[in-house]
Amino acid sequence: MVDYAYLIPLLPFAAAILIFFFGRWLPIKGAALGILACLTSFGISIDLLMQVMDGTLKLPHEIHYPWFDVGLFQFEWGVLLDGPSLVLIVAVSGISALIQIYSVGYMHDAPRFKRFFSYLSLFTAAMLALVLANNYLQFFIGWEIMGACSYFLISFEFERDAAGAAGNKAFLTTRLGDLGFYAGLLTIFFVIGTFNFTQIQSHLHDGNVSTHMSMIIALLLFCGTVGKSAQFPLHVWLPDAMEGPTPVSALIHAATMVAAGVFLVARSYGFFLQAPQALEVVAWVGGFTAIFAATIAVTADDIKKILAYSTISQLGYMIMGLGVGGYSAGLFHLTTHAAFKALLFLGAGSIIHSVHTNDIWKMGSLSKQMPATFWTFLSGTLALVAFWGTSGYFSKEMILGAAYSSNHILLYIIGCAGAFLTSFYMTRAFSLVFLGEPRERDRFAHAHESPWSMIIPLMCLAVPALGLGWLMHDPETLARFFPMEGLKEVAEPRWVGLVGLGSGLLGLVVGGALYLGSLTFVGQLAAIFAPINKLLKNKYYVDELYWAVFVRPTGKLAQALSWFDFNVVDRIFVDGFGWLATLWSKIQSWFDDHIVDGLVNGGGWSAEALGDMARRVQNGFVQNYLLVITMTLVAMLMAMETFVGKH
Amino acid sequence: MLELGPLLSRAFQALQSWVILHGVPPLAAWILAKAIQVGVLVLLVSLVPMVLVYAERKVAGFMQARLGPMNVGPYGIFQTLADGVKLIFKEDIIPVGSDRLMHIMAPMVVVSPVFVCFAPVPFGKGLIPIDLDISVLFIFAISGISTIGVLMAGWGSGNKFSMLGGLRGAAQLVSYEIPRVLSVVPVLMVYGTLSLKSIAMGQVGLWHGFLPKWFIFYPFIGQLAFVIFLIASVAETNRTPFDIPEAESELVAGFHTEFSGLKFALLFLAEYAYVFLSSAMAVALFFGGGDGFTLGGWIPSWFWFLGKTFAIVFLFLWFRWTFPRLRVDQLMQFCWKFLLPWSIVNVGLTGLMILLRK
Amino acid sequence: MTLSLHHFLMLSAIIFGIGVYGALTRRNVLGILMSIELMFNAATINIVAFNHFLYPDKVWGQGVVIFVMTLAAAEAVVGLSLVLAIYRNIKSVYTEKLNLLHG
Amino acid sequence: MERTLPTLIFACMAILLIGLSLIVVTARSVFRGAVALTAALGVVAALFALLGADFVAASQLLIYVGGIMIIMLFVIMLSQRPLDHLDRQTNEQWVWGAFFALAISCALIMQFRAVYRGVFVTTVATPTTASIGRLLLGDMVVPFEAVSLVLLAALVGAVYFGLDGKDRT
Repeated sequence: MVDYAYLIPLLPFAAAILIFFFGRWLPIKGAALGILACLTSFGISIDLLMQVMDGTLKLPHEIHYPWFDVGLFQFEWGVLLDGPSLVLIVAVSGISALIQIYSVGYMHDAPRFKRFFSYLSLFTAAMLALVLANNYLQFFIGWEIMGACSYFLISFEFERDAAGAAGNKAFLTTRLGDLGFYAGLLTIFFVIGTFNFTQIQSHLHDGNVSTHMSMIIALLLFCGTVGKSAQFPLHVWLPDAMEGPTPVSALIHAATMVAAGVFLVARSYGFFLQAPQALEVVAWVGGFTAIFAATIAVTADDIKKILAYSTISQLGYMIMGLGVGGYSAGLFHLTTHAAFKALLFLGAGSIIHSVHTNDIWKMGSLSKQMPATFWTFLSGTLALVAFWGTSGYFSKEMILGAAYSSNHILLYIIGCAGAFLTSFYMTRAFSLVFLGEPRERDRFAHAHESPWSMIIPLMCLAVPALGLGWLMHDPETLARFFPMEGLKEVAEPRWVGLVGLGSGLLGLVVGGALYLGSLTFVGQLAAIFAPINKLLKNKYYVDELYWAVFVRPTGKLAQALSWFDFNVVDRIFVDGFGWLATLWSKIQSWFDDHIVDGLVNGGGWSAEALGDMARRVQNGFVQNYLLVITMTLVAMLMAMETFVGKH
Repeated sequence: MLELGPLLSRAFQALQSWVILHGVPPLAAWILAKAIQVGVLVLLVSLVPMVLVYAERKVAGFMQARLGPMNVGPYGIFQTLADGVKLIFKEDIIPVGSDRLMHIMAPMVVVSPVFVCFAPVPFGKGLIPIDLDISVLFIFAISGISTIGVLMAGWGSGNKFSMLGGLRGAAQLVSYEIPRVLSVVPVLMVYGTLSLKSIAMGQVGLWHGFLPKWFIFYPFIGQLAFVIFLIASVAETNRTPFDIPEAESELVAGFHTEFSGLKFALLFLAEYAYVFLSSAMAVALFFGGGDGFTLGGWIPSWFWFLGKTFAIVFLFLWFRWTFPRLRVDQLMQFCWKFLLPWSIVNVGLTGLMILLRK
Repeated sequence: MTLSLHHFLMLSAIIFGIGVYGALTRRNVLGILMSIELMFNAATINIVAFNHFLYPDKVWGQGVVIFVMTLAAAEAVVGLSLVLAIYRNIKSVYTEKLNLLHG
Repeated sequence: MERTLPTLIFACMAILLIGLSLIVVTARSVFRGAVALTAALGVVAALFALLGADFVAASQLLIYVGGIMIIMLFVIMLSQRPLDHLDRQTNEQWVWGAFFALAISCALIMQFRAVYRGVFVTTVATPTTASIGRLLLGDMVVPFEAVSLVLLAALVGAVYFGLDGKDRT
């Protein structure tokens, strides 16, 4: 069965193509095909997992096929099946299948239905290809297809300007990170000469790569992660990306695409291990992002924005976990987060579907109307706030433990504070949405439970959200799935985890006390802390800062250049020469009229020459440009003849 | 016993050794030998059209229930000769405002490729001027040059009707070239060679004791290929029903309006020589070349070849006096929407057949 | 005197130079296209000559020439249809009329 | 004879080719230039035949003379006006152009003379069609397909540009 592992990304890919071209004639406009493909991939993945579990398949397992040759370099494509990729393909294909089932209900009367499913399938295929890639080139291809798909999907409802703008923003922001990633790839190829993970790993192991080079490569690759996983300076796109349909948010911006960035760090961990400074950078960026995004989420009013900021924050946790040496902790949290964040987003989608608003202040007391959504959302929330026994509890505790045991006390404190904030804002959102009094009677009266096709995925996701931690939390399983040589994980004191849990519970209590009680008190509190509130509401003014620092100056620069072009180049060079020419001819004509007739020809000639010179600055005459090219060619040939030609 | 091939080659060798014996340097002897070959070929290609013109007028006459030329010689057989003499002595007019060089060169460019094209045609056993490995491709390639001549004639006449005729003619020739080449591809696939001689050799023999192994008798593909080849060849030679470029009633005779005298004669000669060439190619490709099935031993192969060729020439003449002229858009649509798809289908079918027979 | 590789290469160099001259100096767009065809052919002479003299038992060079021809055909077709489109718009095929992009 | 004849043929063809190429780039009438180019391409085909590349020679004739040049002449006939051949056909930079073209030629010739002088071949040319076919559909099949795609794209593009503005929808 493992020889068919390449089918895992291929099936959704084929489904995407088929749906795009022939979706009109397929059952449920092609959605059935996409779901079937994903389920098959999921089945294969589960089968592989079972084989690994009963020991018939040894990890890591690599399959490669020749792809193309450039000179002496052979490129190949292939499948690298190891612990992280196995866990991720199970998660991605499973979650994607559930989300597609959910979307059938959610999107049933949306325009461009079939295209939506085609994009979803293509996206899943790209993510699976990325996860299974055995080299950076294939990884990069999957990465970029995902970027393009996220653009399509975020701006799926492109009739609204906001959606289009959000798509652009997501695409351009992640592109900024991709630039670093790309430079990193080039550096890797330049230094090591291969893209294959295993070979790179062995080169690193043999010490063929200097520490400085490792650091450069690691930091460049981390740029990609920062873009894709929405870490601090480039996090701005993710909240805006909530303009896409909710299943899209669940698929791309919670469970899979942002995970690609974390996965990149995991795949390149060899480089990071060789360069502790780079690892330090990673840890601090992650930690800062975790607390930074959590504070913003506290004041957000849009349920999807809250979840988006919580995603950024949780990604920050993972990055921090990887940065402090908790390789397995980070990947574990990645897995659990994929499950419960998809659940939360789908739950939010169900709520939005029912009450037709995103604003949590317009909801309230929905537990009565939507019991199934309520219970599943509750389980997702508990997992997110790391309530004891849920999957989030184990993974977050491991990250905090790793931070503590690697002597990053400050990061540990930040993590605990983040846990407190997470509980707080989730309790706030949960209370305002499901509990308390209905604030808008009309909406409340019209709220209804979602159709079965949406409820069933929620229930399916609630199971791993609650129970996944029990399956995987013991160290042997983790070491089996997330092995990393040269990294020792120290057991931390018991109280470390308890403090984390405690701060989470404290958040729950505080949040509950505030938002289940009188909301007027909350209002007063907000009035007291008005400046902070305003700062948070405006997301620390990062967008405005970017606007002022990058976008505006670029525009200004363009304006200045165009002004220069119009006024200086045109006026001084072209018009100026023209004016000079005119002046000169005027003098000449005066000369001619009054003194000598014979000089007129000379004057005319000079005027022509001057005009000609002016024109030559930018003459739009193709063959002239060609002439310059030819001159260069001649120069190069001459140089060759002089320096190389002497055989 | 009447085979010309061995006879000629023996005579030729005798001549060559005699010449070398008398102290002529080998290079000169070689050039002389080639010159004799070329001379024979040119003579043949120049004479055949005269016969064809006579045949055409006779056929036309019979089809229209009249006698055709009767006065010059017995049954008018010297009519073409007389016409030729008349054309030679006619005034050679070069219109004012034309591109003189192009005008003069056009008939030469049209006519000279024909002579070259006959070089690899196997007229019979041992009667092949040059046995090229790529003779089919060679003939198609060289005959394409004539199109340039048509354009030159259209441009060089300085006359808008000629120009339109030239444009139409070139468009038609280029378009029909494609199905023509593609229709031959099945033959090449079946026999696995580009040499006309080898193709003709491959068709010797009988199926089930009575049916000659000619390509035309391959079920479906043979007939389809031949029909497409024939239609495209008729179009390539600008004959009715595809004579749009020289339609007298529409374009005052198209690109050769302004040509007179010997130049007109050359254009005319080219047309008939191409008819003959196409027929000869059809014989070599589809009708077994010089193969005379059961009667092969009695009648020499060159006679078979010429006989079959003239039978196909008769088809050309028959077409001309039977079908009305097509409109220019019908002409193009027929080529691109009927002939081309079917010739491609034919190639596919042939591939299938070869696969199945393996 | 026997033919050597450099004879062919020198001939192709001359033809290439003529092509360059044409591309640089013809006013007519069609003239430029024709000069480009000349340069293509100079290159193909080179390739076939190298094939013949250096690797007489292989045909890779000839295969490449087939590609060059095909691409030349594609280039000519697109170029010529562009010329026609230009001619329809500005009624001229002279390059100095095609300077809509000048400063 | 076997050694001098090819040299003789090559000399004739070289002179012819250079002369025709010069006509191509200097003729006042573009039509004449195109006809000269056609002839030059024919001579190149003959050179290919001399080099033992029979299939390529025939293809050269079929594609260039039978296809490209006819379209070229077509466009010339459609786009030239009656008195165009009286216009100047070279632009003002012809001196510089000539200088640099000459420079390129000289540089290349010097290089070729230095490196490839005296490379001879003795093998007899054999038919190449079958081996080219095997090459194109074997080792070169990917570029072959790619080129066919390029051709398709060129075709579509040409049709699009050929349409009148009002037909483009």
